This record gives sequence, C-alpha cells and structure tokens, in this order.
Amino acid sequence: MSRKPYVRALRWEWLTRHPRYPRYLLRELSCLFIGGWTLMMVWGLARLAQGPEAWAAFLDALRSPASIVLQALALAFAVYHSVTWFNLTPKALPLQLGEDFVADRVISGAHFAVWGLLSLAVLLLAGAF
Amino acid sequence: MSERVVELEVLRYNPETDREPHFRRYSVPCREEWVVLDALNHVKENIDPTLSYRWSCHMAVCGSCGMMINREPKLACKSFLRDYQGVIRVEPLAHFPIERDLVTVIDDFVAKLKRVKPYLIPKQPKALEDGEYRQTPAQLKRYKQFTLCINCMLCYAACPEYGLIPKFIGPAALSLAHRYNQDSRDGGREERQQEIAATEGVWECAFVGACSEVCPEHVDPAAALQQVKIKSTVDWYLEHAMPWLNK
Amino acid sequence: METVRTDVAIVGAGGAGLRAAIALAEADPKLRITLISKVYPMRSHTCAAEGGAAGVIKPDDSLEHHFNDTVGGGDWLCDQDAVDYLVQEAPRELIQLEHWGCPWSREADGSVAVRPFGGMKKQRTWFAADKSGFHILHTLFQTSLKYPSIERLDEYYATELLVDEGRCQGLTAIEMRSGQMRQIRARAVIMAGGGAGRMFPFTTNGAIKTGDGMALAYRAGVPLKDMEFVQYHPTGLPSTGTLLTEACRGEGGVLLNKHGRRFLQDYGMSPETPLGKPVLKTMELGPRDRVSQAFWHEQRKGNMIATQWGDAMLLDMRHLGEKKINERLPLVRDMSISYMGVDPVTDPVPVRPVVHYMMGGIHTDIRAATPLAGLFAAGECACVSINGANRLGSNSLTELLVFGRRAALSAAEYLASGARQGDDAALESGAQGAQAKVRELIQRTGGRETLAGLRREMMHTLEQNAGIYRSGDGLAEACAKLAELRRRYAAIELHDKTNVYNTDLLQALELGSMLDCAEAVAVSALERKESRGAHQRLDYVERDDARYLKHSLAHYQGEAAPRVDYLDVVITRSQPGVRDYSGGHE
Amino acid sequence: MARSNKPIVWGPFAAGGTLTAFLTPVLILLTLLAALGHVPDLLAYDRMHAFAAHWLVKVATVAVVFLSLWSAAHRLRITCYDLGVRADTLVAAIVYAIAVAASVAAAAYLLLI
Ligand SMILES: Cc1cc2nc3c(=O)[nH]c(=O)nc-3n(C[C@H](O)[C@H](O)[C@H](O)COP(=O)(O)OP(=O)(O)OC[C@H]3O[C@@H](n4cnc5c(N)ncnc54)[C@H](O)[C@@H]3O)c2cc1C
Ligand code: SF4
Ligand code: F3S
Ligand code: FES
Repeated sequence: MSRKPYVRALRWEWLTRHPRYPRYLLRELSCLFIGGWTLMMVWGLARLAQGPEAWAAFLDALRSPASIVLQALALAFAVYHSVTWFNLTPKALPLQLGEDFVADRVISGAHFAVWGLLSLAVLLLAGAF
Repeated sequence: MSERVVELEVLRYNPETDREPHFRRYSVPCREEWVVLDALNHVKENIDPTLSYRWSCHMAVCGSCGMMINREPKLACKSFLRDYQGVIRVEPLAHFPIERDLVTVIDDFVAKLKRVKPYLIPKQPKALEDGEYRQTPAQLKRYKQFTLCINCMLCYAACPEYGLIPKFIGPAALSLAHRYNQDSRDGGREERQQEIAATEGVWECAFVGACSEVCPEHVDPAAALQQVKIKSTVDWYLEHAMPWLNK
Repeated sequence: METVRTDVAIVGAGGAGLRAAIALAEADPKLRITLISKVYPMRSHTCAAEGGAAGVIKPDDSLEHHFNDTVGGGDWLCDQDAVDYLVQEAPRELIQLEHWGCPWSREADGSVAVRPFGGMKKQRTWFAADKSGFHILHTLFQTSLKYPSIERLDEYYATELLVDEGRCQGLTAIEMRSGQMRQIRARAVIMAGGGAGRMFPFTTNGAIKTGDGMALAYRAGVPLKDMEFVQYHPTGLPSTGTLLTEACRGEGGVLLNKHGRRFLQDYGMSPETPLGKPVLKTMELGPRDRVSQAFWHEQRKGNMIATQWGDAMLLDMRHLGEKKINERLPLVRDMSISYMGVDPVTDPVPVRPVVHYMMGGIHTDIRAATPLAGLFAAGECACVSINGANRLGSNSLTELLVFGRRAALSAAEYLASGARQGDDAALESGAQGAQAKVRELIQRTGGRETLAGLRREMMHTLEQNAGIYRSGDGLAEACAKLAELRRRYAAIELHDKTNVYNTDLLQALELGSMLDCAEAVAVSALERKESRGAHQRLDYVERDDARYLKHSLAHYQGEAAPRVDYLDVVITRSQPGVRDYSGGHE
Repeated sequence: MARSNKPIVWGPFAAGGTLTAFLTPVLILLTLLAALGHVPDLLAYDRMHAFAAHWLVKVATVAVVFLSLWSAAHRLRITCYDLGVRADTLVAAIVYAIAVAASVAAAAYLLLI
C-alpha cells in the first residue's frame, strides 16, 4: 500500500493565520475581566454587609492605581464583548418579516440602541450626573 | 496584453518519495485576469506535470479546488492574482490529512454528512400524482441560503475547533442538517437531533465565526449553528424542566 | 487485483448516474448497487447547469407543445418515440425532485415557477434561481445517502469495460488515492459518464468532461451516434468560457452587435421584439444553433466588438434592473463581475459562442439499452436520441432524470430476466489485460510527446475545422490530423510514475478518451454532407432529408479511423418541416 | 448518539453573555467613576445599603452575579481548550465551581444585609 496521508498536528499555529483568530481570542478573554470584576463586586457585597467602615475601605481600595488600570481594562474588554455580542446576535436570532429577513444591521442596531438607553438609565438612576 | 510573472510557492508531498511536505517555487507568466487555478494549470501543463490538485468547474460551483492561499482557505478558481502581491503561497486545506500535494483526504466530512441525514424526511408523504408540495417564496427563503453549500470544505479549514477536535461534525454538515430542518416540507428534525444536538454536533462550536467569513457561497454556517444551539437548548429545557410535556 | 462483486455498476455520479442509482435502490432494495465516479458526486458537472429543466406543468402548456418544440428544435433528427417518452415522464421526474427537497423557485401561491427558454413555445423551464443543476445534483446526491444498498466508489477512474460472451459484465477502475486497479464484476453496467466538451479549447465544460464514458463504450464495440452534432452556446464569457445561462435572455436580456443593433432580426428571427418583453421562440429566444450561427455571420461582416480574447457580441441586461437580476440571475452577475469585471446591472457583458454540449453519444434505444447486452447508458454521454441535431436548452437536465431512471429500470429488468455471471477466467484475463495496459503506460520510457502538447493540437484542430461552420476540406484535414495524433499518443511518456493520486496518469487516460471521441466527431461530420441543426457545412448548405434524415453511427476500428453507417430516424407523427423562428404568427 | 446535556451549561452562558453585554460596561463605569473620585450617589453607604436591602434587588443581584460568572467561566473553559489545555473536565469543574461558589457567597452576604 503506497498511501501515507500526512497529518499536520495543530496546536498554536491557527492563531497566526489571520487577524480574525487573535480577535476571537481577545473576545473570549474578555471573560477574565468581566468575571474578575464581578468577583470584585462579590467582595464589595461582603464589605457592604460588614458595615460602613468596611464599605469605605472597599471604595478606597478601588482608588488604588492598579485597581484603576484594571477597571479601565475591564471596561474596554466589556465594551468589546458587548460590541461583538450584538454584532453576532442577528446570526443567532434572525427575523423574517414576510418574505425578507430583517437586515442584520437593523437587528444589531436595535440592540445597540437599547444598550445605550439602558446604560444611560443606569447612570441616571445611580446618580452619576 | 498584460503579463506578469507570479512567484508561486506550492506545498508538495508525495507519500512515495517524501517523508514530509516541502515547498517548491515556480515562476509563472500570468495574465492579469487569471485566478490562482489558472497559474497552477500553467505549472501543470508547462513546468511540472507531477503536481496534483483537484479542480473541475472553474466557476466556483463544484467545490473541488479549495486550498490555503496565503494561509487563508480559498477556492483557487475564485482567487484573482490581481488581489495578491509578492510570492503566493499555496497549501492543501488545513485540518485535513494530505493525500498528495494539494489533494486532501476528505473521508471524514463525507462520513459526517451522511450521519446528519441531509435529505428530506417528509412531514406528510405525498404521492407524485398529487403534484408538488406548496411552498411560498417566504418559506423557500427561510432555508434557501443553507442550500447553497458546495461542500468545498473551506469552513472546516477555517474553523479552529474542527482542527482541535476532529470529532466535531463541523460547519457545513451541520448547516445542511439545519437546511432541511428549516424546510417547510420536512418533518425530520427529531431524527437529526440525535446527531446534531450531540456533544460532537453543534456543541463543539465556539462561535469563532471564521466559517462564515471564508464561505465562498455566503452560506453563513455560523448562523446555522447558533440557531441550532438555541433550538436545542429550548428543546432541552422543555423536555427536562417541563417533563409533563413528554408522553 | 482486488475484485468488487455487485449487481449493477454505474459509471458516473452526475445527475444521470445518481438518478439511476436511486431508481435501482427503490426498485429492489436487495440489489447491490456500486456507483463509481472519478470525482466525488457533488463535483460532477451537472452542478454547473444554471438555467433549468423543462417539463410541462402549467395549464396553458401541453405535452404536444413540448414534443413539437423539441423535435423542431432538433431539426427532425430526434427519435420521436423517445421524445414522447421524455415529455411524458418529465413532469413526474421534476415533481419527484421536488418531493426530495429540491429548492425550485416558486410563484407567490407556492406552486413551482417556470421560466421561458430558447426555442420553447411555452414557459416550461423549472428553475432554482440560476443554480438549477447544482440543486438537482445536490438533491440527488443527498437523497442517495438514504439508501444503504448504494455503495459508492468515489474517485475511482474507470478504464475499461469487461465484456465476455457478448455481454458487458463489469469494468476495471483505478482507485486514485492508491493507484491500485480494481475489477468490478457486475451483472449489468450503466454508463453515465457525461459529455466531452473538453475536446475543444473554449468550452463551458469542466475539466472532467473528457468523454471517458463514450470512449469506454465505443472501444467495447458500441457505436457512437450523431457525434457530429456539437452544440455551441451563444453566450459564454470570452475570457474563460464560463457560461451565462440562456435564462439571461429568457428573463429579457438582448444581444447587440457593435453598432448596438439587435442583429438576430437579420437572421430569420425577426421581427424585433420590444425591449424587456421577450417573445417565446423568436429573436433572443431562438434556438442555440441559430443564434450561434448568426454570431458567426456578424463576425464575418466585422460587426462584432474586438476584445483581448477575440471577437464578442454584447449581452445587454441593464433594463432588467438590479432587483430582478439579483433575484433571478445572481450567479450570472457574480461571474460577470468576477471574471470579466463587468456588472450587468450597469453595463452590457461581452459574450461569444462557446462549446457546450454533445448531442451525440453512446447509441441506445428508447429503453436506454445499448446494442451490447448488459450495458445501458444515460445522460450526456448517451444518445437516445431526443436532442437530434440541436438540443433545446433545459432538455438535458430533464433527459438525465428521465433516462437515468429508465436505464435503471431496464437494467433491473435485464437482471430479472436471468443475466448470469459469465466465465470467471475470461473476465479475469480481461481485467489483467486492462491493468497491464495502464502499467505499460506508466512505465514506458523514451517518449518524445508531451501530454499538454498533444492536447493543444487536438483542441486546435477541432476548433479550426469542426466549429460552428465546417467544410469538407477542413474536416478531411481534421480527420488526418486526429489519426496522426492518435498514433503519436501511443508513444507518450508520463513524467509521474508514482501511484498515489497520479493526475498525470489520469490526464493521459482522459486524453486517450478525447482523441477517440474527437475522431468520431470529425469523421461523422465529414460524412454528413448536409447542413442540419448544429452541423453546418459551407459546402453543403441545405438540409438533405432524402439522404441524411438518418443517425450516423461511428464504429470503433482500433487504430484505424472509425467506420460510419446510418440508422433511420424514428418518425411517428411529425414530418420534417421548416424550422420557423420568426415570431408573430399564430 | 445521544443528545448532549450541554444546554444546561450553554443556556446560562448565552443568557449571561447577553446580560453582561447590556449591563456590565455601565456598571464598570460606575465603579470606575467612584475610583476616580466622582462617587455616584448610589454608592454612598446608606443608599447602597438600603438599595441592597430590598428583596427584589437581592434576587436580581444574585441572578446577575451568577449569570455573569457562569458565562465567564464557560468562555474560560473553552479558551483553555483552544489554547491547548486538554484536561477539559478538570478545567470545567474548577471554573464552574468558582462561579457557583461566588454566587452562593454573594447570596449569603446579601442575606446579611
Ligand atoms: C455550464 C453548463 C450549463 C448547463 N445548463 C443547462 C441547463 O440549464 N439546462 C439543461 O438542461 N442542461 C444544461 N447543461 C447540460 C447539462 O448540465 C449536462 O448535459 C448534464 O448535467 C450532464 O449530466 P451527466 O449526469 O450526464 O454527466 P455529469 O454530471 O457530467 O457527470 C459525469 C459523471 O461521470 C463520471 N465519470 C466520467 N468519466 C469517468 C471515468 N472514467 N471513471 C469514473 N467516472 C467517470 C464523473 O465523475 C461524473 O460523476 C449545462 C451544461 C453546462 C456545461
Ligand atoms: S458552508 Fe461554505 S465554506 Fe463550508 S463547505 Fe459549504 S460552501 Fe464551503
Ligand atoms: S468557525 Fe467553527 S467554531 Fe463555530 S462558528 Fe464556525 S463552526
Ligand atoms: S474548480 Fe470548481 S469550485 Fe473551483
């Protein structure tokens, strides 16, 4: 038998084939920041339960330069997550009205609009302005 | 007539004489409007008749000429030389074993395709004498996009999950299953779910989306797979959270 | 040599082969069916068909209309009993495909839509946008996966039929991935190997259409019928030969010369029809032979535009508008932009006639049986004949369904009538002989000919001398040249002497098939001293029913040129008449 | 082949992904504002405490925490595989456990408020 199919092992190489792959990885790595920040908030809840001093200390801790850098990063990744998520939503949830499908940009556009309004509402309610 | 000499770097592998694949370089005098396939044909006819690759239609419909062109899965008959500068690297499709040169072994896909039952399982059988099923243009449009798959395997070469988890049924076969599920004439979703909602089915997809980016026919397999995931999840919760719905 | 034993072997997994396989599996689930193809089924060239398949379905149409269009379109060289069978079975087959899931385009009420096509008096072409053949092929292929009795040998190249005691009992084939020869012993064989357009340099046909099926049967002693009739499709892209479907004109596209004149009106297809309102069976909806011939004359008059790929006319679809083009002709738009850099929405597309289809092929009767017992044939490689001297667009897809199934039923009947397995030793030695021939070809050294060189000479010869218009001198020259090429072919040497996926070997074998078919084309054309349908002689410009209302049959004679004799055309009710494509009456 | 039970983990992942897409950026913005010295009213101890004391807020907060963490955990699990860590079951056990444990902790703290 002269056949001898050659199998190429795959480990890292795919990440370098096209910019879309590192982009994908970044998208997935947003989970570290969103997850990390959420854990921090659980910690905040604990401090809140412990009383005013603890809470103040927590807010203080937030102010450390390292924390600020981390939060800024987390914000950037969280926004990246939102953008990619809403851009992909029309694929998962297509909408057919009559014969035609609603254009992808309309569906993601609607999500972006809701996202914007919601964020504004939260800021207002939280008294950020 | 405009001519340009294109440098092609082609991955060669002959199982009978080579231990592993290696690149060979060819200088090919090309016409401006040529596609990469034309350049390969020129090599085969005039420079090196031992080069092996698949092709037939030269119109992006038979699906045989998929290869990695500058590390991106492409149809050679639809990759215009005018879009490339410098040396063009041509390799067999990633993630598939190399049979020889640019020819890959696609047994895996062929077997998986069969498993997902890509044929109509009628909801209501109908005799030929009773004529055609009625299907409105809207109902047709609901699945039409997913019928356009030419089985070119570009999506498999683009999907890292398929590369990492060879058992994954993969984008094209799953999209074809979804195509029948979405067809108003079909009633076979239950049967197909056995395969496509299994772990090796849609669940190995991490929504990388590369499949849809490289698909030459705009099938959008990524969309098909996410839709299957959502439906399967709804199925699961209906079945487990509301068991009284089951017989 | 490994042996596969089966009941029916089908060579070719295009539309015809797949339809036959399914029909056999349904006829008797106990039959072992082996489907052999040199490419994966979905790569078969049926996938390239764009326009659609003809079948009477709408109330204003009738079988009689379809019959008359086909027989007249074929310049009365069709066998009318075969045409009757075709038009009768057509709707059933197309509905069958619908039941198997084919995504036919639809009317608003959910019934299937039909479109106009050249040479057809009524709208009866079923279509799936402009990928009709693609959808037919994939529907058939995917449906075939349902049947466990269909065993596929994908990427096996058939090299010879095994014949003993006057019966075809199998074949030999090379498994391409290993380079190993196999013998496939079958009680019956169905040949569905497709066309041979690759004999010509400029063709819509894919690389696989090299006439292997025809050549295999021909060498086994079955005559090739009506090989002189080669169809030029009027509208191919001048750069690549890629087809722009006739549906472009069906939907309302028009053909212009360089002065912007719709010149078809000057070639018996007048009066000019209003722009955007095509009238069936006239002007741009005339038959392919007439339209291609009109191009030739205009070219002679210097009325064509010059492109870097040679003279071309213009296919103008701008008035259809972007929406309709996107909906009905998306592939056409895509290909015009990709391969020509012209967007049909904004500009007319240069096109020119291109070799498209072989009306001729393996001689079969109306049951799809060849004169060789146990061998059946269907699809483009066969000639039943329903296409006569000129095929009407959209009849071929229908033909391969109707006669693919018919071949299967005939094979099943043949098996039921008690076809025995023949003499083992004789078949074995036949298979050994086939293997030895291929071995010898691979191992041969000292050759001076290159494959590519011979192939170019063959193509050039046919294009020069067996094109849209032919002459006695040119054809005689072609015959001499092809005989020479066949001799030289016997001395080629391969560069590649390895086993695995050796495409050098495959191309050599394919060239062998094409040379045999090409010689049959040239010799049959030389013998037919008349002009009919796609066969136009400058030295015999009239149709000659007295002498040539007959099918030509080319018989293989080994190294010598084929012998041609004739067979009467079956005429049941339509006597030869004038082919009238001047619209306006009735 | 059997249908997978993946929907159990995937359902909350998808829900969490959607939720965090809508909500997390603005929440991070709030803490970031606080960190930069512009403390939003809500984050003052009294208001925050009162806010978190409402049972509806408690339930919602636990839900948000759980879905966010679960969705992050699920992604992390897949990323580990993508990056060549082949011990999927172990990774899954660890990351999901963290998500669940932290959610339980959040619930417990909230009960103390
Ligand atoms: C561009 C284009 C557009 C067309 N449009 C239309 C249209 O709109 N309407 C219409 O009616 N017709 C159309 N036609 C014609 C029609 O498509 C073909 O005639 C028809 O598809 C042929 O089908 P087939 O099954 O006979 O062969 P194919 O589909 O060509 O299949 C041939 C099969 O034989 C196999 N084979 C060949 N040689 C060997 C060998 N040596 N060993 C093993 N296997 C072998 C191949 O692998 C393949 O599977 C078109 C043709 C072309 C080229
Ligand atoms: S889905 Fe697209 S890329 Fe994948 S095989 Fe089909 S046509 Fe090719
Ligand atoms: S690239 Fe792969 S991971 Fe899913 S979305 Fe496409 S199949
Ligand atoms: S040659 Fe057919 S798809 Fe490229």
